Amino acid sequence: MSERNDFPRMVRVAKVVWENPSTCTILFDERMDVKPGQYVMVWLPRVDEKPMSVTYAGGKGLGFTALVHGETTRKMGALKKGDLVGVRGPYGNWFDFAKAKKALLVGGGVGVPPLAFLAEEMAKKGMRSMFIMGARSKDGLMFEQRIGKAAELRVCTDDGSKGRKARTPELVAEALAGERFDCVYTCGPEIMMKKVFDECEKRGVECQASLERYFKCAFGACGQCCLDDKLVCADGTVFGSAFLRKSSEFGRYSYARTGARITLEEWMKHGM
Amino acid sequence: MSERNDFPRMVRVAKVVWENPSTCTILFDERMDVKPGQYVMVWLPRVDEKPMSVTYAGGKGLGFTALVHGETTRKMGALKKGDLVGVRGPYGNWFDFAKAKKALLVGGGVGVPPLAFLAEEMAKKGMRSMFIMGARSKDGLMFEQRIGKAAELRVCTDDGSKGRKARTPELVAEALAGERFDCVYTCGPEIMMKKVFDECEKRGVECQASLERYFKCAFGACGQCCLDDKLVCADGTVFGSAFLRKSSEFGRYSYARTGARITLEEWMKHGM
Amino acid sequence: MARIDLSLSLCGVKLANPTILASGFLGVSPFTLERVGRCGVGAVTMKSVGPRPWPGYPNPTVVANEEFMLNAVGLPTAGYKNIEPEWEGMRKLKIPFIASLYGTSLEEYAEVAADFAARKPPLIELDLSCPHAKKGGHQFATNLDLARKLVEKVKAVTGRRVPVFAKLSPNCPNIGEIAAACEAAGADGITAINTASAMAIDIEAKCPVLYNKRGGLSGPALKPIAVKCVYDVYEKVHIPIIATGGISTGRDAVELLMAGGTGLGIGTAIYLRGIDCFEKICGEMEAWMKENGYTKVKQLTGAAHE
Amino acid sequence: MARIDLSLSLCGVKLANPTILASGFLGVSPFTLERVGRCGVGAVTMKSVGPRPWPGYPNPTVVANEEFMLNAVGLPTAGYKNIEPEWEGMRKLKIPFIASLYGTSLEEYAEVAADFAARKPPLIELDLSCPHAKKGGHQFATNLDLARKLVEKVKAVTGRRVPVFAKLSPNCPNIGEIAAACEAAGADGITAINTASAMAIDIEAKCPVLYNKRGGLSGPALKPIAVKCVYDVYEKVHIPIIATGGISTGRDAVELLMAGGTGLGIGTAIYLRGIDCFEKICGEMEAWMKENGYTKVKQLTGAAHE
Ligand SMILES: Cc1cc2nc3c(=O)[nH]c(=O)nc-3n(C[C@H](O)[C@H](O)[C@H](O)COP(=O)(O)OP(=O)(O)OC[C@H]3O[C@@H](n4cnc5c(N)ncnc54)[C@H](O)[C@@H]3O)c2cc1C
Ligand SMILES: Cc1cc2nc3c(=O)[nH]c(=O)nc-3n(C[C@H](O)[C@H](O)[C@H](O)COP(=O)(O)OP(=O)(O)OC[C@H]3O[C@@H](n4cnc5c(N)ncnc54)[C@H](O)[C@@H]3O)c2cc1C
Ligand SMILES: Cc1cc2nc3c(=O)[nH]c(=O)nc-3n(C[C@H](O)[C@H](O)[C@H](O)COP(=O)(O)O)c2cc1C
Ligand SMILES: Cc1cc2nc3c(=O)[nH]c(=O)nc-3n(C[C@H](O)[C@H](O)[C@H](O)COP(=O)(O)O)c2cc1C
Ligand code: FES
Ligand code: FES
Repeated sequence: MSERNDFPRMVRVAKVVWENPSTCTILFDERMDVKPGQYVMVWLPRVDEKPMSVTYAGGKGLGFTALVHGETTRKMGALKKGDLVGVRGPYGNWFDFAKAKKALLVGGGVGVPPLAFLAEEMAKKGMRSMFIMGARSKDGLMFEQRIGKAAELRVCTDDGSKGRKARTPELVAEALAGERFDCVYTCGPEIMMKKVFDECEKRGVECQASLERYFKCAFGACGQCCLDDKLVCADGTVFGSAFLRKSSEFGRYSYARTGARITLEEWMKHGM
Repeated sequence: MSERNDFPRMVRVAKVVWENPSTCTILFDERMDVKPGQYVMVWLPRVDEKPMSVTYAGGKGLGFTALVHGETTRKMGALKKGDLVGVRGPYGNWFDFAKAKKALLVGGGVGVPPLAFLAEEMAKKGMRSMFIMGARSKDGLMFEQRIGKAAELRVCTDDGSKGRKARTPELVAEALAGERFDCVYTCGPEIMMKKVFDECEKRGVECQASLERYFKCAFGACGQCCLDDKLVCADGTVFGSAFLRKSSEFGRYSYARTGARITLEEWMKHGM
Repeated sequence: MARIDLSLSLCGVKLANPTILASGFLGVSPFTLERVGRCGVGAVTMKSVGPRPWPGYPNPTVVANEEFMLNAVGLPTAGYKNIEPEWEGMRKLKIPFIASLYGTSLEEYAEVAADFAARKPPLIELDLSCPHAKKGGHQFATNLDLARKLVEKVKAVTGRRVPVFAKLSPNCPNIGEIAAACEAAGADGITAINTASAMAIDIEAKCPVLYNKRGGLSGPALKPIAVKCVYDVYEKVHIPIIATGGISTGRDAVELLMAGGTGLGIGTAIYLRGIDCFEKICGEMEAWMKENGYTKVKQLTGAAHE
Repeated sequence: MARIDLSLSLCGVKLANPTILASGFLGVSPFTLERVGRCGVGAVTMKSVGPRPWPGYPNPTVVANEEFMLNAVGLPTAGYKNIEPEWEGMRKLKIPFIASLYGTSLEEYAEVAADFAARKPPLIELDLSCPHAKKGGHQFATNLDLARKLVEKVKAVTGRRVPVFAKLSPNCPNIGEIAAACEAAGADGITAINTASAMAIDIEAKCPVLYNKRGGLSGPALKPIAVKCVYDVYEKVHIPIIATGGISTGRDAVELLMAGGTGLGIGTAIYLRGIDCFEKICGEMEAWMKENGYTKVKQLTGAAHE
């Protein structure tokens, strides 16, 4: 009867793959039509429901990749084949690469998974992109092989344990100085993305950033995920330079679960 | 969104035609796919909602014909062009004449309208049927011209004011004695229909009778219109000989609005 | 593969499966109830019987669409003194029946209940939300004290002979507590829920569609309310619950069982899926149970409370 | 052809049309409220603000399908002392706004209301059905005495400066009487209704979908309940009503106006039809009014009571 259904649907875990000591990919035998940059709401019954970017979709089944840190992601990390998990979505818009010829992808930490998916989709279309991956240390890197097959991969870590000892914005500045890119696609901590965006602005290169806020409904009704007059859950999560440029909140403010506006630093420290 | 909708829909009266001093046809500019024998629930806001057999459907618009006697039908008789009336339906099964070659139609009083519709549909299929119409007096007759065009019409009145001074079952007995009919279709007071059915049984001719009970839902849920284990509103209103033969209530009992089982005589006298 | 067992016992009454025809549907004559019995239902409930003959409201009394049914039939009744043929028909049924009754005062409930109990039906159900009761609708099912007094009074006349279920209304903030009061007063089971107060207005006609203006909402739109009410009641009582409201598929049935139902009242599904909805729903439940490793329907009752 | 006039006055506050963003939708920041303002809405309601910071419940907090939305957001709030930026943003809006507040005790309501009134918003709305109030849910909106006391206490601190609307709950048998008690206590208007208590259970997960288990039903399934409640309230009070619940089309809007609404609260329609649902609904209302010979929206209020 219903056309839209935004109740979670329970699906069985097909496989759990650890990408690094603190990051795991949960895969389901599910076909879902998802574009890179879209996400699903993942429900662990009696625990919580969280937005997770889609890492794999289509023939390979559905998958997302979680950084295990808080209570819910810890429980995600403990999932076993056959366990039931609730999923609704996919939600949000996606990285638009219809017009891009040469793309630069910039992923930080657990922002890498959706970009790995994007790099693969670009490769399928015959595009060879550059991928800058950053993490605190080598233990935070992931999908190096997978990305390596689809793009030219450059790695950096804060502590230099692998790749360049640098932060991604530095590598972005270098890359943009060296080559002409049509568009920079980025996902990672917002403070990093703000810096990446600033580099793009200096060079006059279009940027698409996938943003995070605290999500409740995921379909643009409750208003929790607001960013200026946008709803990150439904108008985003991917925003282009035109919006990022005039945004008064991007890189600065987020909203706590209470609804209070807080600085991004507070958000990062205390969460919501 | 909804597929089924059994709420009344307000439609405007296009025309009111008086068929005789106490019977009027209400016509609407409405296309509705209706088969002869089906009925609609007609709602006069703030007054009542009543089942009414469909007299006209298709290209000519939708119409029903009411005998003006009680409060609601009196108000139906007072309807004017442009007035709003609620309609839901069509409901019920219909007279089945797919296999009949020669048919006898027997209408008493306000049972005539659905049979007039039936005679026309039969004529369209090239069937020439016989139509026996009965009424108390000539003032109760209706659709003589209309039926005359579609069938061989025989008229009788209780008082002999027009046609034969006789009751319909007598004319039925004569007709069945004189000619071979595949099926007898009847609508009118149930006591008359019982007699018509008995004549059919004597001759071994199939009979289809359109029955009435007090209706509420009209879609087979409330149970008010029960006749043995059938629901007249949805399983009927047309029942064939196989059922009529074994029915313990046909021609005998009805159910008052209170739910009490009462004899047909009581039903006729006090209504529900 | 283990056989699926849908059978259960409701206060000692054995049902082949948990589906029960809800009161007010097809219950005017025993012939139609018998027909429902042939459609795989576990038990049937009579249309509620009141103290005196009453015709109910004029039409429209029942309207519906795919989302909900709205009715203000108005509890028509021949009166308990005039239903001898129905009792006769009921006793011939091959499945258990539930005798539903109502009054408009404590005394009337007791009066009808005494007569009912003397006839020893398998189960009695008290419809506590009578829309034309003297002192305004739902008074008995939405007032803790009245509900308690009523059940006490009824149990005083019915004694231990017949199990009595109290049928409650969603139109209150505290159905769990009301159910607990009924249990304390001696109720043997709870039926939850009756319809929710509702109305539809035809905007072209500029007036409510139902003759009585206000009516009761049933069907799919009622289900989330029913689930919550059954869940509330299950938390507060130890007696069985006939979970009722918006069940039209096997999945709905499982949901209401998990909320706390032992039996399942089903009405509006007849409109949506036909009289054989009982068979269909049982088939779907069975298939779901098989797929999910359940063998007995009892395993589902209250499962969402763990 | 006469021009259609959708404008109205709500306790002296002028609205270009009767559609009002219901509390709890898109009201976290003034930026999104401003955006709703650009979508043809007549007025917007803030997300309800409470006495102290409170994060609400964990997810799932909002789920939905085409028939209904279910939420247990749990009234998250930064607390009235921490919303200076919001007040600032509100004052810049080109359309009127309604400042919604709640407490968990009479004292807290008065505390927040006093602060609100001092800021002179166009209208104040008291959310009387707080699902995590100390003494159990809905206590204020479902108890005649509490509702009266609460409105009295609030009006004592707000005085005549700002009109106060009491937002009522459908989870009671007597919303009309409760509304009348609020009017007697000085309420300037009634908002009817908040969500109906409901629950959904995921049968594979064997537990309620919402983290808080119980939640509030809104959207199309709520409409027949809302129509009835608004009709009840209109019969009992003389103050204006913001009719709320399940409005998603122009026809729904007309239905709730005819039931007795002066303003129209709209929330779940955003999910069903997008943020521009306000524009769409107004367009449909206008078209319907034209076709049916109405020129002023005021002609519709209460029309079904004639
Ligand atoms: C669109 C989107 C896509 C995301 N994709 C991924 C992903 O692919 N992999 C991944 O590991 N993480 C992803 N996240 C972040 C992830 O949802 C949270 O970090 C995660 O829920 C934290 O859960 P926790 O139990 O580990 O920690 P918690 O202790 O519950 O929270 C830690 C922090 O996570 C954030 N968070 C928690 N709940 C939510 C919520 N409902 N919505 C948004 N942020 C929240 C807050 O900053 C919080 O302080 C995504 C977030 C968004 C908005
Ligand atoms: C399937 C069906 C088709 C019908 N078709 C026609 C028709 O084409 N023309 C026509 O004039 N009449 C028809 N009737 C009968 C008609 O519905 C009633 O006679 C009419 O409603 C009486 O209304 P009233 O206001 O004149 O009288 P009332 O005083 O209201 O009732 C007079 C009698 O009509 C019968 N009746 C009243 N309400 C109903 C109801 N809801 N359901 C069934 N019977 C009722 C009862 O016997 C009652 O005693 C049909 C009935 C049925 C069941
Ligand atoms: C037309 C109709 C008549 C009803 N009559 C009664 C009744 O007489 N007694 C009663 O207790 N409940 C009555 N009910 C309520 C139902 O028994 C049931 O509680 C309600 O319809 C919810 O279940 P459903 O959604 O499966 O229909 C009636 C409901 C409808 C729709
Ligand atoms: C997610 C969500 C949050 C809500 N938050 C509030 C709130 O904070 N205060 C309030 O008075 N009502 C709140 N409500 C109730 C709505 O304002 C409204 O009364 C209800 O949703 C019915 O209207 P609708 O069917 O148009 O959505 C909320 C509803 C939803 C769905
Ligand atoms: S999470 Fe609800 S609007 Fe974005
Ligand atoms: S009128 Fe309701 S079942 Fe026939």
